[in-house]
Amino acid sequence: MTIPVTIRIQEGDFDIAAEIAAMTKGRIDIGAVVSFSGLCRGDDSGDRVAALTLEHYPGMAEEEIGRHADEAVKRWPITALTIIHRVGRLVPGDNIVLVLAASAHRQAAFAAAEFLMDYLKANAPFWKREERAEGERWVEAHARDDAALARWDKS
Amino acid sequence: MTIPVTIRIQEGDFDIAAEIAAMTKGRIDIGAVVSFSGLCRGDDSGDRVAALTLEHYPGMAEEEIGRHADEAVKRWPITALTIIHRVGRLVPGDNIVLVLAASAHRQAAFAAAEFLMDYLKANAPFWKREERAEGERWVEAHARDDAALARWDKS
Amino acid sequence: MKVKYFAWVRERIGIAEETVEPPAGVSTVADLIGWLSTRGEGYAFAFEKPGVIRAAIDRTHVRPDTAIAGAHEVAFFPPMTGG
Amino acid sequence: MKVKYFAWVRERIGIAEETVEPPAGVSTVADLIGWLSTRGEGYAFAFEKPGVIRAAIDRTHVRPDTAIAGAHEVAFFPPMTGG
Repeated sequence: MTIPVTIRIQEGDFDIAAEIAAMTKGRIDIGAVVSFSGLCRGDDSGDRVAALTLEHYPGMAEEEIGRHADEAVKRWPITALTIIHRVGRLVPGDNIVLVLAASAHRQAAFAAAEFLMDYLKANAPFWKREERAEGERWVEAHARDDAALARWDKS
Repeated sequence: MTIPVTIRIQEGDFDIAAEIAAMTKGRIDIGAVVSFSGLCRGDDSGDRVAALTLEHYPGMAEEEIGRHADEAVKRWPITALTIIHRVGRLVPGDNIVLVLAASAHRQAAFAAAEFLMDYLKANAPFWKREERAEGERWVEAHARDDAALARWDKS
Repeated sequence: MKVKYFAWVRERIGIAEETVEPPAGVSTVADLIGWLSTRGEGYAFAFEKPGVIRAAIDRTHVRPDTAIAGAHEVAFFPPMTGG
Repeated sequence: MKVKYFAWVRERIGIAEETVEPPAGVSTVADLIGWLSTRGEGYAFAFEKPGVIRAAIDRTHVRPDTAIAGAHEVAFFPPMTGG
């Protein structure tokens, strides 16, 4: 059976309930759905963020996410995956990213969702620019995100 | 700050989007929401399950979940938790359980949600009875669920 | 003290709860299981494998060697299968 | 070959993409960064710390020593901050 994988990069918001419903509708083999939603925070590093603008590499972003979704499907007994990443200008409280992983059992769903988020944080071609009171700046990558992704390397 | 913790045991269904919205509304300190939803499967062990009836220990179930929610809040920098467990008769495809964990960062939200699910599976006072073609039976506990919970023991 | 039964323990015994007055000498959870087992066929069936039975005193999980002195509510049930 | 720039690499250079014909001898990603750096102030600024720059050839992440022969699209960008 082909595992349904949905990948979208979009400016508009997403509806988690609708995405979960689309993923599970008519299926009785799904026992666990893990959803991760990442939101724009307003209080990073103690000082207010007014907005975030997300830029991506069109084409590569979809392909790279697709390769990692395939990798997740190979590693864990996943029955469906959905990955949605927003781009454009977002304000605190807005959704940024959604990862849904479905499986018969919880461990596979948790592992796949966490793997995909670690990948999206460290290696997917997206860049964030913050607007703060003192001006705009590109968000710097965190070494901790590289370390989180490295956990999944096959030895 | 007191961390908002919502615990409900109910016969009716839950609405994941409404629960996430209730948890994140008006807040700009939440960067990550992990949701786990457990669904009633129809194909366990290769043979059809027609329905599942969930019994619980009223009073103890709420208190025990509350103690574990407090433990999660102590262990990880969680900003909000919601735990909803359904009881009564459910059919394949129905929601059984929802755990939502919110935090500034993803690792805490993933860890708390996984800890709470491992706890609910192995130690919360709920019991499942399955209806199959050949009759009804109480679901047996899995040693793997005890092992999953034991991972979180403090050494 | 009040005793509650859940899932197949309840089904085998045939009642969900009752009030009992165990005799002197019944001092631990394991003692209480042993004494309840003598109260009839359903009880004997429910507690035929005492090692499988889980217990709670006043809504907190306890082990078989826990003392029952002062307990208001003791519950017996099979291993849990929630989530 | 087509070259694309993203985030602050794009801002410093001032354009999002262009078509270039690097001279013979420019054979790796690192060589291409070195050659591009000589094309103007914006380029020199964008590539001032070549170790920070990430690259992709035809939409796949590559390392500085990867050969560019046969590449249709080479992209340069800062470390990624998605998710």
